[in-house]
Amino acid sequence: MKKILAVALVLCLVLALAPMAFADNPVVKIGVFEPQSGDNGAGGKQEVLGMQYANTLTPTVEIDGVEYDVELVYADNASSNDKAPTAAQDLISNGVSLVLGSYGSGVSIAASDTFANAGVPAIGVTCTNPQVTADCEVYFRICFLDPFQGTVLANFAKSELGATKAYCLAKLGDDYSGGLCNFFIEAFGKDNCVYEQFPEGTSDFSTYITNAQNQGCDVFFSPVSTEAAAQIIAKADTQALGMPILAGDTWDSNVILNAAKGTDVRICVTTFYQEGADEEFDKGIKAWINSDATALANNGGNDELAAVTVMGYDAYYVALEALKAAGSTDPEDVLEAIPSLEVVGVTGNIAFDDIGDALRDSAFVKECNTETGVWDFVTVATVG
Amino acid sequence: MAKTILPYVISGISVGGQYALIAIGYTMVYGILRLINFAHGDVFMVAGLLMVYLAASLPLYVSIPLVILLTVLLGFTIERVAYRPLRTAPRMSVMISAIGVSYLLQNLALYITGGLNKNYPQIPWISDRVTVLGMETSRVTIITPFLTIVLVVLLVLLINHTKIGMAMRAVSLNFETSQLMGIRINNVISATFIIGTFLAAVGSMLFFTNYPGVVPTSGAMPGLKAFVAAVFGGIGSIPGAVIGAFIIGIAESLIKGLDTILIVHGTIAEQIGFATFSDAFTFILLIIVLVFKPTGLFGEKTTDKV
Amino acid sequence: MKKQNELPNSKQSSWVSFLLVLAFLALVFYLDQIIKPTNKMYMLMTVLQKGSVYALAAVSMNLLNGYTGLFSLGHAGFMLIGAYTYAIFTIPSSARDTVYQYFDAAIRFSFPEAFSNVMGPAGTALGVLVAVILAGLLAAFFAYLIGLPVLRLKSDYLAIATLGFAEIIRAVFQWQKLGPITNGSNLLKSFARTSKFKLEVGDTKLVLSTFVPVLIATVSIIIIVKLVNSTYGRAFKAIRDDEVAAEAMGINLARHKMISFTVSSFFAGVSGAMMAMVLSIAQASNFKSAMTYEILLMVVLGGIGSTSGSVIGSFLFVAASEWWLRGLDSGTFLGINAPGVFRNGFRLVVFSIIIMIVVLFFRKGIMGEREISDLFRSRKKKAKGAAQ
Amino acid sequence: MRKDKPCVLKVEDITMQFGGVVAVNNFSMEEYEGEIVAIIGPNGAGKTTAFNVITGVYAPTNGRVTFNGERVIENFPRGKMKKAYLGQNAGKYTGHLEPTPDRLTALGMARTFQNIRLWKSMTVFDNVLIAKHLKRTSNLFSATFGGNRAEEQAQREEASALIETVGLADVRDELATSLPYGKQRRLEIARALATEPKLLLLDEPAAGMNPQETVELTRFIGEIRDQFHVSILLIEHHMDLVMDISERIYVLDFGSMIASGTPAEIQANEKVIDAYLGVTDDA
Repeated sequence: MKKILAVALVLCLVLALAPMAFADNPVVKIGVFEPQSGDNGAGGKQEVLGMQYANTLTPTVEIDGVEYDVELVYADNASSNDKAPTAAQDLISNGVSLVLGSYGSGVSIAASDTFANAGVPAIGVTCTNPQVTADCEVYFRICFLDPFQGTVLANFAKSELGATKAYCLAKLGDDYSGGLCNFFIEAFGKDNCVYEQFPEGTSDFSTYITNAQNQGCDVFFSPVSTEAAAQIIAKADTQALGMPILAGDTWDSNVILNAAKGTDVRICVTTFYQEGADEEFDKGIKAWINSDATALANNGGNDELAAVTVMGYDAYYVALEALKAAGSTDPEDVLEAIPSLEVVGVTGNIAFDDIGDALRDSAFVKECNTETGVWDFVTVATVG
Repeated sequence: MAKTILPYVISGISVGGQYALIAIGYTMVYGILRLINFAHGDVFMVAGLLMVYLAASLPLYVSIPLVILLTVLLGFTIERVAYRPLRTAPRMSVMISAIGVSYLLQNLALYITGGLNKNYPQIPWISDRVTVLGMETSRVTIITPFLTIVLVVLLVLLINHTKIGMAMRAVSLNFETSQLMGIRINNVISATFIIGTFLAAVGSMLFFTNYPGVVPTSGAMPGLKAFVAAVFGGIGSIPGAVIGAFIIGIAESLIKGLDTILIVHGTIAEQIGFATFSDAFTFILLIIVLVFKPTGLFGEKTTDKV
Repeated sequence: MKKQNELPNSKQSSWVSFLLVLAFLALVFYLDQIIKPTNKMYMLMTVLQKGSVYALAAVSMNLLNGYTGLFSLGHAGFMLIGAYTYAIFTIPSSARDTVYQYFDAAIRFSFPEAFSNVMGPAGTALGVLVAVILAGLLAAFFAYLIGLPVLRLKSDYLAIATLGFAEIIRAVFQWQKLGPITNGSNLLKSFARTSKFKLEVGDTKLVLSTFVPVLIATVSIIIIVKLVNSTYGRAFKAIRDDEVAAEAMGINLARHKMISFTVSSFFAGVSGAMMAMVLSIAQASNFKSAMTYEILLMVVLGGIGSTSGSVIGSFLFVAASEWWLRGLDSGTFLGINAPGVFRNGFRLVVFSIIIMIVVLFFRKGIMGEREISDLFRSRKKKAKGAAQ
Repeated sequence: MRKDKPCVLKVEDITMQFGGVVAVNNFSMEEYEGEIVAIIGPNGAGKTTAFNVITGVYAPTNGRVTFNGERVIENFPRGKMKKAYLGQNAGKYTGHLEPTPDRLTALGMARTFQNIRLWKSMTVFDNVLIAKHLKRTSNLFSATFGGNRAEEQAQREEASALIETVGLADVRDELATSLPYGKQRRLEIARALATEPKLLLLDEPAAGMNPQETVELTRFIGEIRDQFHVSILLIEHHMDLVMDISERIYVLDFGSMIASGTPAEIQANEKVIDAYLGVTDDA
């Protein structure tokens, strides 16, 4: 009896191959390689929102005279570098023409080889670590890079915040926070920085706050995941941190606003987009988020726009342009078409350099308004 | 010197108190079943999630007792479903079952939360900011160790002066003999799980009020550390577990701050990166204890009969 | 009577199994050529690649937990050592500075590069092999050091101590101060990886992406099987069944436990190296205790004490979690469309429930303590009985 | 007594103290080649503890064991025991030798257990074959890669022969634990013999046997001694068996030796009779 049951169980598994779907228009598939769970799950979901919104606005694309339905195919890389290659392979096996993503640099680096091996182009949306595109011919990205962002932040800390000693906190094994801290330290001056890393699964950040206070730092730089961020903000509040917190693009999120609301912590971030830059776009996407319960939940329960959502929106149109320029759904043709693209997006003009990185030279700096729980625009920062 | 170190010690005592409440569950279950209940840390996490969801729709004075009740029910059910059928199986099987339950709870939490960080509700008064000895901290940090000690004293009274407590002591001394003496083993084990999970539920409230974010893996590390605390203090011994937990909590906090402490006092010039080892240190401590005093600080020595 | 004394692997049956293995390898080689990464069936190749990594990991864990009865949970730590050793020694010098972007790389030696400078393309393969073996040796060496204090501990204490050591190893490898060697906690990439494994014969390029990991796993598992069936393997089983009796019959416990522990760790190291070459990255944060638990569950699924069980268990585990059950996460499964239920994470829930069912009701797993060859044997016996 | 033969086992002043309890007190004995010697005594007299000391399971608190003319075990009260020691001959021994049981087995001691300890997942044949592991000359690599086929083959044949000799050939491929009690005892003895011992130590070989089985066992033990040229030291409760086959007997009570001698002498010894009837001398 047990044997039969066991065999039946195995059969069930074998039969579970997903059936094929058929549609009227020919379909072109765009892979969405984003974390839906894990440390960066919240950010990944927000980034996907932008693509989904763009997809509702422009559900079809004309390629070589034929109208194609655009289908977004999702794979959850679970914010984990060892799950990423298989998630990427899943997209490739699904026959996507190109891939968008990911939020978080580690997973993109981890999957870059899989994409390269299959010759499927990938466009990074907000993965800012230089290693994503270095040494990989199929990876492009539309965001700025960490050396740039780190320098912007360091300059901001020095000139605007008047900081002389910085406390930098990264998560062990996280390429995004580790990388950004390194570039920040390089720009700020190694001798004036205290650099510490916390192991995964840490929830007690009170000691790190104490460390920053004890070492007499005057800025707290912690470009970590939003999960850790919420904990850090809570502790910074109860322990009266007494210095501004500075972070990168990941912190441009509702999670931070929710955590910071009603506290007396000063938070500044660099990001890709400032709400209000394109009123019409803002209105449209907010209406869409509010009309869709899942979207609202994925955006953290309100319609405050995250820059990554806008980046996701732009990435979708870059993908459509690439398909149009390629005149085919074959990944190989798309790959050839991408380097020469020039797209005007909501976040600015998008074009690629030789390595495949975006030609961007400015970042927005925002500060959290802890009374109203929204971002206030501070400045547009450039390096030069 | 004192002023630099004090914040670390206070934070460590608070963390230790939370570990202690989890560690008791480990040590009691191990004392009776000789089982490392790997799922205990995850029960602790589930208690946190329950609070998140219940407090969203119910007032705190309803949700707090309800969370405790549901958590206890969960602990009771886990024992019934996953451990009781394996009572006669080899110890390894039961341990694997425990790992399986832990895997299941984490994945269930992942499914329900969608893998997102859940903000723990603010419990008024205890999460307020207070100033102690010139140091800013939250009230829960100060309360935790005291509450822990009160609960432990109550527990020790329960074990020493009630019938069920006596039965527990008997079972942990000798499983088979107590069975022969007419003690209802299953009731005793259920009671153990109920007490263990009750304390874990209380612990989770203190913990998550202090560190207000719940993710599916929130319970894993505290759970493991609490277990180490139980081993450190001598598994099976409740005072041992509590003292072990405080030692580990303080040591962990000091390790995280060691770079800073040494730099402030001029012993070293630049960061060494001790914080990297804040988790690993717990295990170093564990291995030292296991190798040199396998029965822990307060454990009793047993010899295998040939 | 005389016949029964013969070695269990009679010549004939060992030839049959040899040919079967050869046929399997040939099939994998053939599939490697015809299934391209953009093919829908390429998931099969992914499963074969990852599956062979986990199969070796599970079999080596089974050697320790199943055959020797030492409940160790340190596997991820030894795999980590293997993965890093392999990665560090196969990064080509041109890519070193990109990979070690925040550090000044201390080790600038790459086996494939060094050998190919001398021997040409064949040197690359030899270099990879040497790096894999070195990965195993280093893992075994660390296992030896750890084993000295730890192996004296009994059952669950051993489990928790080895678990602790794995966490310590992970922390050490992430330590910023070791950055010039380990790249700190950042990932290692650009080293020799399966996606680049190709053989050029004249004008045709033969793909070896799946073949190489499958080959390494097959050879390693055969070696483990041989060990298990040898006099040492029997001694391990004796220790598992009754330590006191084993010691009284002249089996040196410390020595044999150490042999089992280091050999198991050697192959854990090899599987770690394979993990690196399959995933094309190596990073300490991936080798958490959760990985050990997963491997343990594969062993349990297949049946503790059965090598073929571990292999089947790991392939089923990988195929189910990476491929067959993916529909559970993305809305449609078995033709049922229910995005509300089949959303992210459901796959893992179903999966863990299956595992709990196995743990509770099919405690012996798929194979119990039997091997595939036993199944054939018992069938033969039955057939014989029927004929009479 | 066969004093003309060389001494196989010499136990001198063994004291085994657990905490404050002296389980074996100043026990000495000798055994000569080819002898069958028995240790008897009421329950809790310290027989099995003495056995465990001789076979290396416990390190004695004080005393020395010489095996085949070689000093193999020696200890004196050290550390915490230094103060707590309650036994005699405190200053007599100064050496410290604490071999693990497998070392002693390798030297030629083999034992059985009071509560049978066979390897339960294995067949009768495997149980005997594994005991041959000790006699291997192959190392890990040659054993794994088949460099020891000749040796492996030889060991298999020896194991088979041994099984036949002890009369278990018909259950050769059965699981060890599926055998009836008497046969499990035999198998344990066969397993011990597979290590090719000079001294065979049997811990209550007749425990739980019916009179019929006991008679068979008595004969069997005698046969073994002659056929395998071993000396035998046994602990036993069955007086019939002990009186039948042992050449000399040592009697333990409350950890101390109260008598020794031939079966006839022991049967006539009043102290022994008292001990067995539960009368204490100074009551």
